[in-house]
Amino acid sequence: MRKGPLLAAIGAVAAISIALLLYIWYLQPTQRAPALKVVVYSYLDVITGIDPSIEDDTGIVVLGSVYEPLLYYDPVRGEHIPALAESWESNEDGTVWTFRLRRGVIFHDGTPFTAEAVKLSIERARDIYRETGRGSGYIWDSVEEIEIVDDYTVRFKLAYPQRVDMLASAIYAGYIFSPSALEKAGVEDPLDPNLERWFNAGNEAGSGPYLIEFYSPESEVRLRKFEKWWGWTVVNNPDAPDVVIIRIRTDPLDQYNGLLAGEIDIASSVPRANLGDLKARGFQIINVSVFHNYILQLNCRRYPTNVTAFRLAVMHAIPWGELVDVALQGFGRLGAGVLPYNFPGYDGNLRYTYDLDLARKYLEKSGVKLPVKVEFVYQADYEENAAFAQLLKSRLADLGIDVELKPMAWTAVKEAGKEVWSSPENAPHLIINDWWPTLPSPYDYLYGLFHSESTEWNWAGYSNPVFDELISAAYEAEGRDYGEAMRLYRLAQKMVYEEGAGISLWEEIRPFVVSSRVEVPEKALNPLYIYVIFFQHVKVRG
Amino acid sequence: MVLAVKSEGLKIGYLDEQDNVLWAVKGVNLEVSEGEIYCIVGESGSGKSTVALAISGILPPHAVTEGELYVYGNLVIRGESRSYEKIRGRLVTYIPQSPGTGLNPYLTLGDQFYHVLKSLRGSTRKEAKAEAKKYLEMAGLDPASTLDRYPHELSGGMQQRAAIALALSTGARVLVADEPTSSLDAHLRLQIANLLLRLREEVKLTVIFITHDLLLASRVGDRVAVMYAGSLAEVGKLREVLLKPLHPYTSMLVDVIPTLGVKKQLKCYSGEPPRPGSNDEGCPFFDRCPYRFSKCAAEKPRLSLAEGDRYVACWLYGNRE
Amino acid sequence: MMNKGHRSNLGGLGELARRAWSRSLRFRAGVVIVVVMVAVAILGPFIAPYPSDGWGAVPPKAAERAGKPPGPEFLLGTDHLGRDVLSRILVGAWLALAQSLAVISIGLALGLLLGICAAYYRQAIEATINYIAEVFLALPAVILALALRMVLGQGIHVVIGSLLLTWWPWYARVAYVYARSIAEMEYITLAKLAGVPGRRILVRHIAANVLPPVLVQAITDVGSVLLEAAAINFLGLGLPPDAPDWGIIVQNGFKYVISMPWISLFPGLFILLTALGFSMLGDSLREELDPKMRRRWRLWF
Amino acid sequence: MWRAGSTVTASSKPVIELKNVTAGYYTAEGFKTLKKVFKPAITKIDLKVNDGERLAIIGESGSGKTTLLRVILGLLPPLRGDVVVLGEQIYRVPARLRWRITRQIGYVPQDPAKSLNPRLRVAEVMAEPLARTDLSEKEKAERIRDALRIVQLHESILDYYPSQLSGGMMQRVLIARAIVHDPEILLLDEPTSALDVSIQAQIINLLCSIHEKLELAMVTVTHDLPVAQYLADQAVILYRGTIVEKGPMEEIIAHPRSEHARLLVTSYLSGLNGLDRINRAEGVSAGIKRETQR
Repeated sequence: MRKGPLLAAIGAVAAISIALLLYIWYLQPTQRAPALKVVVYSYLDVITGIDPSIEDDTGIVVLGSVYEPLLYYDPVRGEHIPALAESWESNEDGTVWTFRLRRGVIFHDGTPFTAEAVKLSIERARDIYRETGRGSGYIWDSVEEIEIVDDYTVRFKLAYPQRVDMLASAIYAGYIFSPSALEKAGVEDPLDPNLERWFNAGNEAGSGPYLIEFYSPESEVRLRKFEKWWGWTVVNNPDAPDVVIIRIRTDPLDQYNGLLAGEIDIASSVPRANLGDLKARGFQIINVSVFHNYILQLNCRRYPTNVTAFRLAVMHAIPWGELVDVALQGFGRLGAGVLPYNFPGYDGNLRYTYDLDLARKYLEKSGVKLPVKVEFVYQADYEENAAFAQLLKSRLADLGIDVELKPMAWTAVKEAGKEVWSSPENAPHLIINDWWPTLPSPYDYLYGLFHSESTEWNWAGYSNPVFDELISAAYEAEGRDYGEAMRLYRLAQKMVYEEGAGISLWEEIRPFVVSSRVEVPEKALNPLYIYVIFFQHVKVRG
Repeated sequence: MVLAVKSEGLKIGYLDEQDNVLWAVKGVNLEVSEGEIYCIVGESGSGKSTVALAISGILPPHAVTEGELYVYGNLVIRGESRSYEKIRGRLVTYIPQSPGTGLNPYLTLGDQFYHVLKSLRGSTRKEAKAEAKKYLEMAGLDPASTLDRYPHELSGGMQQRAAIALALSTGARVLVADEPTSSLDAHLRLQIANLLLRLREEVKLTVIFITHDLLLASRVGDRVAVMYAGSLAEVGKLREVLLKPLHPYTSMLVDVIPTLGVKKQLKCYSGEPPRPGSNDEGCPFFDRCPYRFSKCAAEKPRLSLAEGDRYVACWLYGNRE
Repeated sequence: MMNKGHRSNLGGLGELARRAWSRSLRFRAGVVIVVVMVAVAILGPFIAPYPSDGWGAVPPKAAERAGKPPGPEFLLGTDHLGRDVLSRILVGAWLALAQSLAVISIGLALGLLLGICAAYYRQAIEATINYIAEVFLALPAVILALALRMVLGQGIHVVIGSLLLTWWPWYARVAYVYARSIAEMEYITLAKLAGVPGRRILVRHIAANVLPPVLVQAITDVGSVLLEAAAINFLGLGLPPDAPDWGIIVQNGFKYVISMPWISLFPGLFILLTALGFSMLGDSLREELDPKMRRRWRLWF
Repeated sequence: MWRAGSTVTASSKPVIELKNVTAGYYTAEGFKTLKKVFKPAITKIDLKVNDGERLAIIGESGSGKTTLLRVILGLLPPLRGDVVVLGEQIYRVPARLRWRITRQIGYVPQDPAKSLNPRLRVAEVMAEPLARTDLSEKEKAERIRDALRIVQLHESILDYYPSQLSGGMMQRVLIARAIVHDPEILLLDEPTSALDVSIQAQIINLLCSIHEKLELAMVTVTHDLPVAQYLADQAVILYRGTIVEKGPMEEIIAHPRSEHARLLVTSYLSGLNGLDRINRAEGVSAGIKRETQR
C-alpha cells in the first residue's frame, strides 16, 4: 500500500504520454501539408562564396540555380540559348552589341528586371576585377560602356572587337542581380566590400528558378522553388522539385553511403570503384563529359623544374597509356595540350609519349645531377590525384628522381601554388591544378593558367612575353576573325606544350549517380556549367 | 536446545592462480548454542576468519566449500552449493575488523538505519528513527548526539558500537564479530567486550567472537574453539581450556601470552604456523610440538572427547572416537 | 583469510614472464603473435613477394594488375594501383612496430623519470610536472598531430611527436602514483636514516619497484599506440601517402571498400592482431603482478 | 631472555635527550584562505634515555608516539625545544648530513611487510647500513654473519627476497639490519604488533637477549603494556601529546598514579583473576607432562 501513490503517479504519467503519442500519430497525416518534392544533391567541396560578381569557384553550384545570365551556351551544339536576353546583334566589326531583354521577369524580392540591373551587374564584375584582381570580371575587360537604351534594351560599346554573346554566357561574372541588393546591404557604391559580405552571409538578389532559403557553406544550402520565375511556363515541368538541398559531403564514400541510405538523391562524386555496385542496386548513372580537366603544372621558377629539358623528361615519364584506367578507373579521357576535348581550340596532337629512353635523354640534356628530389602537391581528397601522384612517383623513381608527395586540402594547395610568384623556392615543383572555363574561349584557359599576369592560377610560374602577346592578340581577334583567333590560340598552346610548363592530364567524365525517384534529363546538365544541375528540368517522382 | 550454528565436516578453500584449491578450513565441526558467546581463537592463517565469513554468508565467489553448515536449522552450505537468502542480514550479521568499513561513509547514522530497515521491513523514516534510538542506546551511544553524525565524526570505539547497533537493528540472532577490537585501544576493547556481554544478557544474542587475543576471549567467552592450520585443536569451556589446556598448541598459546603484572618467562617455541596448501598428513602442529611421537607424523588426530565436555584433537589423549 | 605470506613474488620481469608462460594461455598466444610480428618486421622486406610494391612503387603495367582479388599470384590481392597487398603489409610491419615502440620507449623513459622525480622531490617539482602532464593528458593525439603537421610538415616525426607528447604524461602519471605509494614505505625511511645516497634510493628503492608495473602497462599500451599511429596516418597527418604504413594502406583502400575490400581488410587485420598480441601479453603479465586482477576477470566470464 | 628490572648497569650518559619539545604538523585550514595552521601532536616533552637503558614509550593511538619517534629520528623538526641524539643537536645538523647521527640508531619499524624493499635481496638490505662505513668487504660480510647469528637466522637467507620470508623471519631480518652496524641505540616501533602471538614471544626473547649482549640503549614505542613490561625497565606514558607519567616499569604497573595510566593498566588486567594466572603460569605444562607420563 505504501507504494501505492508512486505507482499511481508512474501509471498516470505513462498513460498520458501514451495518449499524447497516439494523438500526435493520429494527427500527423491530416496536419501534414501536401508533400513537398525534395531533391538532395551532394557536392564534394565546401562553398567558397556566392557573390554573383566575384565568385569564381565552387559557389557555382548555388549561383547556377539562383541567378541567370543573359544567355547560356551549349558547347556541344555550339549555339546560344536565350535566358534574360531574348535577342542580340552586333555591328560589323564586333565592337557594339545590342541585347533586347526579356519582359515580365521579376527578381526574387519582387523588383522587376530591367536594363539597369544588367548594367549594374556587369560593371560591378568588371570593376571589381580591375580594382582588386578578384573574380572573373576580366572577361568584360573590353567593355567600355554599357548604355541603357530603354528599360529592355542595353548596348555594349567595346574598346576592341569581342564576342559579347560568348562573354554573356560565361559561367562566372555574367550573373544579373537586382539593384535592390545595394539598398538591402546598406551600400551606395556597388564596389563596397560590404555588398560582398552581404551576399556571402547567405543573401541573394537573383531571378533564377530557385531562391536561397538556408545557407551554411560548410554543410548545407537549401533552395526553394521560386514560383514566379518566368521560365516555368517554358520548361513546363510540373514535377520540378519544390525544395533542393545541396548537401556538402567531402568524403566520396559518404556520398555513396548517403545514396544507399536514401539521404541523397543525386551524387556528384561517389568513389568510381563503387559505381558498379550502385548500378546493380538500381541507381542511374549519367556520365557527363564536362569541361573540367586536371592540369599538371611544373614550377618554371625553381630548380630543377626550371630546366626545360628536365620538365620534358618528367612529361615523358608519365605512363600516359594507363593513366585514365589507373587513376580514373576508366571514367575520363586522356588530356591533350591545355584545352579540353570539344572545346574551341582543342588540339589532340599535343600529347607526350610514355618513353623512358627519351625521358633519360632529356634528363641527360638537362644536366640535372641525379639523384634529385622534387615536391609534388595535390589535393588530398581527390582519389584520382592521389593515384596519379603515386603512379608518377614510381615512374620518376625509375629515372632516379625522388618525388616527395604532399597531399593537401584544396585551400592549402591553392596557397602553395600561388607561392610560385612570391617565393618560388617554397612552391612545389609539381602541382595539379584543375580548371573549368569561365567563358567558352581558349583565352580563359590559356590566360588563367599560363599568362604571366595571372598570379592567382598560373602555378607554373610560366612567364613568356611572346605567349602573352599571342593570346591577347587572339582574344582581340575573336570578335573580328574567329578562325584567325583559333590559329593563334593553337600556336600559343603549342608553346606551352613544347616547353613542358603544363599539360592537361585528363578530362573528367563525371558520373552523376541518381536515385530512381529522380529523373535528370539531358538538358539539366551542361558540360560548360560544371556541377550545376538545372533543377527546373529535374523531375521528381512519387 | 536450539543450536544457533552447527557445522559438520565443513571445508572451505580458495582457488589459487592455477585453479588448485587451497584449503583454509579443513573439516570443522562446530556446535554453537543459542545465547552463547563462542570464541574462535587462532593465529593468522588458522582459518578462523574464513569460518566467520562462511557463517555470515559473505564468502567470496571464488571460495570452494564442502560439508554442511546450518544456521538456526537452515542448511546454508551443503557441499558446493551455498544459499544464504533467508539468513544473511536477517538471522546473521557481521561486524568487520576495522569499524569504519562496516558503515557507509556518505550517510549519517540515522540514514543508514533508515536504509537498512526500509529494505528489510519497509520501515518509514519515523519508525526507523525510533528503532535507531533504541539500538544506539542499547549499544551505549547517545542517540541525540550521534544520529545526525557521519561515521568519520565518531571515534573508533563509537564507530564500532554504531556498527554493532546497526547490526542488531536487523533483528539478527547471531552476531559474527571478526576481531572487532583489534584496531581499538586497550580500554576501548574492554568496553566492547562488556557491551557484548550485556547484549547477550539483554537480547539473548548469540555471538561468534573471532580473535587472536586469548586474554580478551577469556573476558567474554563461554566456550572457545582453538583453531590451528584450518582444524580445531581444542574445544571446551573457556575457563577450563585456559586454566588447564590439554592440547600442546593451546598450552603454548597460554605460555607465550604476556600477562600484565606477572613477569613469567615467556617460553620460546620455535617454528611458525604452516602455510596453506602445505603437507596435510599427520598432525598440523607436529613440527612445533614438544610432545610429538611417531604416530603424530603419520596420522592426523581427529577432534574427540577428552574429559567432561572438552574435545581435543591430539594423540596424547588417545583420540577415542 | 587470504594468506599474507604468499604474496606474489616480484622477482624481476624475467621471473614474471616465466611464470606467466607456464600459467597463462593468453600470455603464450601473445608471445607467439608478438614474436611473429617482430620476425615479420625484420624479415618483411626480404620475404615480400614483390618488395618494390611493398615500398610503395606502382608497378609498370599497373592497370593490368590493379584490383586483383586474393589468389595464387597475389595472396592477399592487389590494390587499386596494382600493388601486391601482402608485400605492402610485410614491408610495412617494421614501420608499425618502429612507430609504436619508439613512442612507448621514449615516452616510458621520460614518464618514469619525471613521474618518479615528482613523487620523490615533491613540492615545486611535483606541482610543475603534474601540471604539465595534466595539460598534455587532456590533448588528443590527433589534434596535436594536426598542429605538428601544420608547423613541421609531413613525416614520421609528426606521428612520433604527437603520440609522444600525449603518452609520456600517462607514464609520468602512472609512475608518479606508484612512486608516491612506495615513497611512503618504511624501507625508504630506513634507507634515508642509514645514509643511503638519494640517487641510490631513487634507483634501487623507488625506480626498481615502479618499473615492473609500469613496464607491464607499457607492453599493454603498445597495441593502443599502434592503433593511434594508424589513425593519425589514416587521416593523412603523418607519413607520406605511399608509405607502407598499415594505417595508410587501410586508408588507401577505404574508398574501394565495396569493390576491393581486401585492400583495407588485411592490413586492418594485421593492426588488430598486433594490438591484440601486445595487449594479451601485457594483460597476462599484469595478472601475474597482481593476481586479484585475474580473479575479477574470471568472475566476469 | 628476561632480566630483572634492577640490573641497570649502564653509566648514566644520556644518548637521547629531549628538552621541552613541541612538534606537530601544519594543516591547511579554511576554504578561501588556505591558511596553514600548526597542530601540535606532542607538547613540552622532556625525555632522557641513558646509555644501556631500556625505555618504553607507551601510548594509545593519537597519543603522539609516532610524532615523537619521527622527532627522535631526525625526520620532523620540532616547533621548539632541543633534540640531542648521541650528544649532537640533531636539527642543527643539515638534513643532508643527518644520516651520520641517525645511522647510529638501529631502527625497527612497525610493519615488516612495508619495511623491506621487495626488489632487494636480504644481503643487500643488510649491507645498506654499512654502505658508508670504511669497513672492508670482508669485515662487512663478517658483520652481517654476526648479526644473522644473533637473530638466529641461517646464512642462506641472504639470497632470499622478502616475499619468500614469513612475517617472523622478516622481523628478524629487520632486527639484524638494525644491529649490523653496531649502533648505540635500538629503536623499536611496535615490534610485535604485526606478528602472531607465538612469534611475538620469540621476538620479545630475542630483543631481550640482544640488549644483554650488545649493551645498547633500547627504546620501545608501543601501545601494548604487557609487551612493554618485557622490553623495558623504565616507562614513559604518553597521553594526548604529553607525558603523564614516567618511572620504573614495575612501579607504574603496580601503582599507576595518573588517571590515564590507571585506565591503561586496569584494561589489561585479565578477566581471570590473579590467582588463576599464577596457577596457570606454574602448572600448565605440568598438566601435559602428567598426560605423557601416563
